[in-house]
Amino acid sequence: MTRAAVSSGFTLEPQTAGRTLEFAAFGFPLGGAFVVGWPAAPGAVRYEADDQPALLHFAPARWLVPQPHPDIEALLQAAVDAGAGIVVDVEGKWQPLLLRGPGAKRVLATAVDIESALHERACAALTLFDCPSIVAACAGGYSLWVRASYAADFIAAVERLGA
Amino acid sequence: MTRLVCPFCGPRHLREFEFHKTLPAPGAGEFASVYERVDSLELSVEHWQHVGGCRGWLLVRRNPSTGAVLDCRLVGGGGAA
Amino acid sequence: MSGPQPRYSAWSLLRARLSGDGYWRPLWGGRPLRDAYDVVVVGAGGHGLATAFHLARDHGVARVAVLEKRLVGYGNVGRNTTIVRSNYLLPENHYFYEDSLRRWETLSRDLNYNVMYSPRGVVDLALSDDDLSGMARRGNAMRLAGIDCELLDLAALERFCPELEPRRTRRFPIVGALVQRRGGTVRHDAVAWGYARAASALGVDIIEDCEVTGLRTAGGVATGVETTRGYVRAERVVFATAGHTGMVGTMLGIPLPIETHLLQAMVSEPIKPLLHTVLVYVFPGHGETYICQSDRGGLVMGGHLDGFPSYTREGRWDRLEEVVEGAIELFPQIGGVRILRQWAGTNDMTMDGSPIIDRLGYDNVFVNAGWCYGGFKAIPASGAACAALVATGTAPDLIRAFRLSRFASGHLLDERGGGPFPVRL
Amino acid sequence: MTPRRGTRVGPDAVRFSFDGRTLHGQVGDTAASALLAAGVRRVGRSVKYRRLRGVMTAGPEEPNALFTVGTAPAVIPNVPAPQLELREGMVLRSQNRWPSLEFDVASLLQAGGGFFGAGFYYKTFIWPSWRTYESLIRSLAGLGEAPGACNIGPVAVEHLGCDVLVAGGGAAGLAAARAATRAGARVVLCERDPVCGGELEFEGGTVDGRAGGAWAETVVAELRAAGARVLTGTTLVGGSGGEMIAHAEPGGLAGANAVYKISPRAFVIAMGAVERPIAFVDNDLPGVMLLGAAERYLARYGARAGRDVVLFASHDRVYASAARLAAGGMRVRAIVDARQPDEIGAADLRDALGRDGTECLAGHAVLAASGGRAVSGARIAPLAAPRQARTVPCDAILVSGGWTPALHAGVQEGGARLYDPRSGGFVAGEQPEWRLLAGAANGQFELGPALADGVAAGMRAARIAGRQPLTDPPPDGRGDAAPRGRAFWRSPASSAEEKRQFVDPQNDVTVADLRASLAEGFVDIEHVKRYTALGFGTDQGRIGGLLGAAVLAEIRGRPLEDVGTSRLRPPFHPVSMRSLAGWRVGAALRPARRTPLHDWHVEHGAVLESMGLWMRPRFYRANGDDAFAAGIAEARRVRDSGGIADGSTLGKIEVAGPDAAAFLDRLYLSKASSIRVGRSKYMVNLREDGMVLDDGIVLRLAPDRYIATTSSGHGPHMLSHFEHYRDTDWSGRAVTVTDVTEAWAAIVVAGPRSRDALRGVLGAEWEASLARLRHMDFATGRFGGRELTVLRASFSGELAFELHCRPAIARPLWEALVAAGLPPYGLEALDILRVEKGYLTTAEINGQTTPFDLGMEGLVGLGNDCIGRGLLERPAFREASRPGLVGLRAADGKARFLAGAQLTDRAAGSRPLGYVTSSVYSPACREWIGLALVPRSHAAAGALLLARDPLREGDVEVRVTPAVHFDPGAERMKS
Repeated sequence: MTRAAVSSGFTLEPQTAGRTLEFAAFGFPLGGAFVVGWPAAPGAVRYEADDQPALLHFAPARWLVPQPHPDIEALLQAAVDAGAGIVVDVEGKWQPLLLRGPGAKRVLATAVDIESALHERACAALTLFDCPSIVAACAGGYSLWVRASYAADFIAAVERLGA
Repeated sequence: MTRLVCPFCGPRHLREFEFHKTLPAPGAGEFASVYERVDSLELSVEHWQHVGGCRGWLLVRRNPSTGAVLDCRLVGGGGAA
Repeated sequence: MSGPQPRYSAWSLLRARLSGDGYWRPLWGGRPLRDAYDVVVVGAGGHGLATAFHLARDHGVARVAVLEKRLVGYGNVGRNTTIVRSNYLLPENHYFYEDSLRRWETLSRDLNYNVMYSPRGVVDLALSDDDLSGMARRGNAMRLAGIDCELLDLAALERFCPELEPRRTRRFPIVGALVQRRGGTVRHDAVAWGYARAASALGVDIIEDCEVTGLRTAGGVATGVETTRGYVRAERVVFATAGHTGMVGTMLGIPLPIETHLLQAMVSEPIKPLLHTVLVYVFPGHGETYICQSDRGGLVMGGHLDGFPSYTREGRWDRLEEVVEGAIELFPQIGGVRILRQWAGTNDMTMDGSPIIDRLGYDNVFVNAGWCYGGFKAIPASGAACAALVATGTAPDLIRAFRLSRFASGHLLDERGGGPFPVRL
Repeated sequence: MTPRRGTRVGPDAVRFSFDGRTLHGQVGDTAASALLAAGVRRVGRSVKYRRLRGVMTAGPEEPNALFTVGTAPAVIPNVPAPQLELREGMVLRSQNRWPSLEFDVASLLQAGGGFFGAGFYYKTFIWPSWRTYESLIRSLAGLGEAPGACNIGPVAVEHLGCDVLVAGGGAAGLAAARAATRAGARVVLCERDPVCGGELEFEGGTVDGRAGGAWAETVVAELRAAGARVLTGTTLVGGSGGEMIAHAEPGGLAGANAVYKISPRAFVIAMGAVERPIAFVDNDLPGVMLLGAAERYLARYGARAGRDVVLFASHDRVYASAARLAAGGMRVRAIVDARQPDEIGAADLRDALGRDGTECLAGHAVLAASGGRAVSGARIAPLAAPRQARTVPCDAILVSGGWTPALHAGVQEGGARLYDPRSGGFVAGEQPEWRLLAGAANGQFELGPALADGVAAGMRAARIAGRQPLTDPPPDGRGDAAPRGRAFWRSPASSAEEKRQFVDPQNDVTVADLRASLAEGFVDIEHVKRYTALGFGTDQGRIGGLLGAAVLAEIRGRPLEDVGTSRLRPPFHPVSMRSLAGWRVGAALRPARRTPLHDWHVEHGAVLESMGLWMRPRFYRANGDDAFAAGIAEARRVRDSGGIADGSTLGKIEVAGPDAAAFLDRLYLSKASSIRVGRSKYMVNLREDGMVLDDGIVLRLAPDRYIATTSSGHGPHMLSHFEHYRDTDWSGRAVTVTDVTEAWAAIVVAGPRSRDALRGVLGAEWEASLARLRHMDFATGRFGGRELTVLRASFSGELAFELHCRPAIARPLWEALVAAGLPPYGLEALDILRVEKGYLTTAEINGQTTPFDLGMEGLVGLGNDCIGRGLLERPAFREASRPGLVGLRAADGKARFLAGAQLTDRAAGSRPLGYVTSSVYSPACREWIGLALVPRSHAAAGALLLARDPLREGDVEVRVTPAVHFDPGAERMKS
């Protein structure tokens, strides 16, 4: 897909989807296995050194792992070994996109009250232009993961705003 | 006024939530659970799902005469985390 | 207040004109609440009033009272989108609703009150071949039962409703339609008033501001009702309180297969005639719109239930938006027309989507309930059949399937196949 | 002519046309102000009696001056002239008249006025039927033109979270917004007018020593500097569930350019008040106007409502208004005050007015407006002696019966309403904790107290939002004295004259109508409203609602408090449908879901079909011009050699964890726990009531890991169903449910050549697996570096495989298969193939069928205690009248019969027994075949039935066959 640069001060860049995991724990609230290294609070995100969201607590007892780094994989494996949950490889389920620029927030505000949704949260699962999505704040804007089957229409909806 | 605050996601628009059913009285048999409803002007105990958000299932207690939400927690355990 | 109104005729209109004020009388009421009745009907909505009318007219029941918590016609009979039709799939439903539609055709004359039955057609739009064969299944069943309907391809739909421009590019293209030409609209308030006037003329006592608060029983038989105006003895009691039947169940300690939901409707500012039929448009993603234009010129619209139990009578805004999304997808030209008013009714939603007319808990207590979306159009048939059940003790064939025991026995009347989830599409 | 001067007009001319006549206004004018200034007094007719009408108000509540704007087809009807900003070349037309405003044929009906009163239609047009008259009556009704097109552009929607929302930017609203902002709250202020200030703009008062308008500008600047959003030209229209909706419809034309969805923590309603008319005879004549409107036209636009005017009111503020009108060059002939001398204040003003020649009359009323087609005088008399009437010549009668707080927003979602003896109307009562009222909306009509009320509300709102406001002294406002008055509703009139005392002008509701309504037993205000149409107009009852209730109270001899007013319904202002739809229009009505192969399908001539939100190929144009021909060609090729289809829309749910097997056992009619790893099983779910809910294949990947597939249409619902049981009954157990629908593309490879082609495409590493796979086995491995699962399963009856692959390799894999000689087929062919084999889809699993109906007794007999199993035991489900699944063919082996045909026995007039669920032309059988549901009594193979299709095909004699039409031994599948 091509980069969509539009006139209202935002860019939407589809990213290449790589290996993507979801970790689902067997219970919520969470047990002791989630103490160290886990973003355990609702909407909490563990960022990597490059400021990329690496472990997103987007739903109760459920984390998105966009590009599993070795240390995150180790963390997941430890939790699995402890019998706390399971890992599902969901490669292809989520289309990652980067929405950036001064107009980025306004784009999302067209669809939802983004400020409230991310109030005291680093990420949120929500519905953007009727498309199931996960949003996380990142440098200069937002990292988005949109359900892949909806992605084309999501992009079209955003691009319409820049027309 | 019906406004749901998802224990996981915080306050969200009602459009994101889907009502499933009102709950039977405790101990109701299978037929009663599926078909019978005990109506009340003050209290309705319901299952909802936050389909447009975290997809968590919610146990909601509402006043159907005013719409006021008295309580909203995750069915699987835990109130506001 | 004195006797009933004169019959409406050219003669009486002229006399009224000549005699000035004081010629017309109150349409109903004027008699006090008595101690005892043969039949007490609870609820002066369409069903209660029609039941009382038929008890008096068809069965000669002398002492009938209709007790109403608030006002004649204050509930759903005055809050719906005025559509009448009999285009149902299941024979138990289409025969019943067809009986009703036939009564609508002559109701103005039968009641001597113009209820403005307007057979402008009801059109269900099909968005896929599967939709269309589902409609064919329904339409064929209707035709074999002697009920009018036609399946329209795009060319025929274009002729029937050119303003729709059925071939226009749409997110969900229209592929055809099922039309029932005798379906249409009726002026809703007039139905309540017409029945009240006619019943009152037959001697039925219509008592407003009289809430029934309890049922008194002795030896397994109901003996009367407690009301805010005191105890009233009754040989038989009929609850015709659709929208609040769940609370009747609670009052009697009988759980019912009913959830109470809100259904909203809305109307635009009046414009000159634009739409000459009734259109029903259900599209994926929980969208639903039905739209027609009232004789006053307002575009009247409705959609799906608000989606959760409610007694608030206040609709959710996003549902209003959703209905309008559908309306302007059908008719982009009305984008600049403004919505004037939104309101909501409280619906009995049963666990199979079909009504209940049956005894309730006692041999002499009856319930006329569970009308889901179909209450308004059912009024004439419901009143006649319910009156027959109450008067004779035997359910007429027309409503035999509407019994309460069907849920336990499995003789369900699940028209749309949705199961015991009134909200789910 | 020198240009008019006003706060809102500039000197430059704007040309427009009204009813074909070219006129000129000035930049900033509204249609109403320009027409007033141009001396055009008659601007429309009423809907029922077609009476000539003039501009009555200066706001959106205008009942009379509604125009159809633009040229056909893209007209916008019913635009209130006071809201409509003039644009160069604008085309306006008056409404409710034919052929012209000045001469209207239907106005002749006025002669029969007595007939057309309330309730007329219910008594008439019964014979022969309403339909006979309906189209004529409809064409007479209906206000503005029906648009033939809509040119409204995109609507910008913005969701705003904030601490405090203030609706209304008049004195109180500004004070509230400032107080809340100073307390540190994030504030959104919306104001209907293009500028804030409300009455400060013309009232001439001062705030903190500055002119009102200047003060308003300062406050707006302060708010903006502090980060508050000040949305002018933006009207609060409704909302629910804590989200309030405001629309900006620029220039007064329907169609917002912006819609705001505001979720505040506290909400201050400061939407002012609406001036009330007074009922007197012919009070609808052009030239009768609300006093406040005349003031606004003068101050804002320099437009005079008349040269010689009579004022009619019952409060003290009328004297200040008179002074301002006089200063603006209007001759105030008389001020008619319905109160007695001892009730009247403002002595100084009255003296001054008297010196300038204004007659100040106490205890008097305007009995009637005189004039044929516009006001030429006011008929005035002492209330004590109505017969001593005299006529004061004038060209306008300016009326003010007091003010009613704008309550609309304050009575929704738990807001109460209270009678307020001070204003003679209703004010808001108890409110939900997050909602407050301030200023005139709260019954505070005097500037000083309104400002103080605003500050108090702003501080309270900030506190509700969790801020700690500092004490903020209210601004010092000095304006008109308190209106101090007594509600006065109507002048005395004879009963004949009551037919011309209008309480609700747009719908021609008169005092006589109210009386008629009462006489016929419509006494309660809700009944009166429905019977007379009182308050049903585009002004939403703002003009006539309270007046009607008050007159009703007077006639009934009851206090207004007891009579009440009818319930105010949303929206708070009429709002265009285009604005309501926001961005959900056209292609964006609902999103489309696309498979990873979507682009390939489009590039290769697929005709797509919506299936729920999914887009799926129906057929490929290369195979035929229409679905019928192409479907047959594609299906034939699958049976002859092979083909591929995109099955990616199938729902896929990964169920994992130590308790996964037990969990699935509960969800399916047969046991998942008995599936061996590497095997799969066709499984069926029941709904809680015992009906079949869905079917699909369940794959066991590992002892604690399964993938359950669902039908495409049921995918989202099945996921919720799984999640529900996982979170409720299975809460705390070690099982998880994950939607992996998009994580796996699915390519169906079917046909005798499928295995060979696959061998070639997948290569040597798959050779052994492919050879080993039995029916319902699967193998996992890799292709193109990504995961691939090959499941041997068939929905066509052919040797077939489902390739579940990562989306990234879907297209290369698909293209390789095409290159290997397996052409694609679409839904049409899919349907043919599955009907030939008697497989089920939603046509059979339609929510009305039990497993018994669908021939699944065997599965039920396994005795697994799954959801829905208990209620399946209900007696009706075992009756012989229940449907059973059968096959059908035409008795003559040729005739066509279609899905949706009803099935009867062959006796004439028989009732339907069942119906055709699916039908196709089968290339394999070379005839029409179908599936049907008919009672077991008629389900014996060979039984003859009639497929009756009066809607389309007529009657066809059909023969019952086994549901499997083709290859009953399933030899091909096993090959």
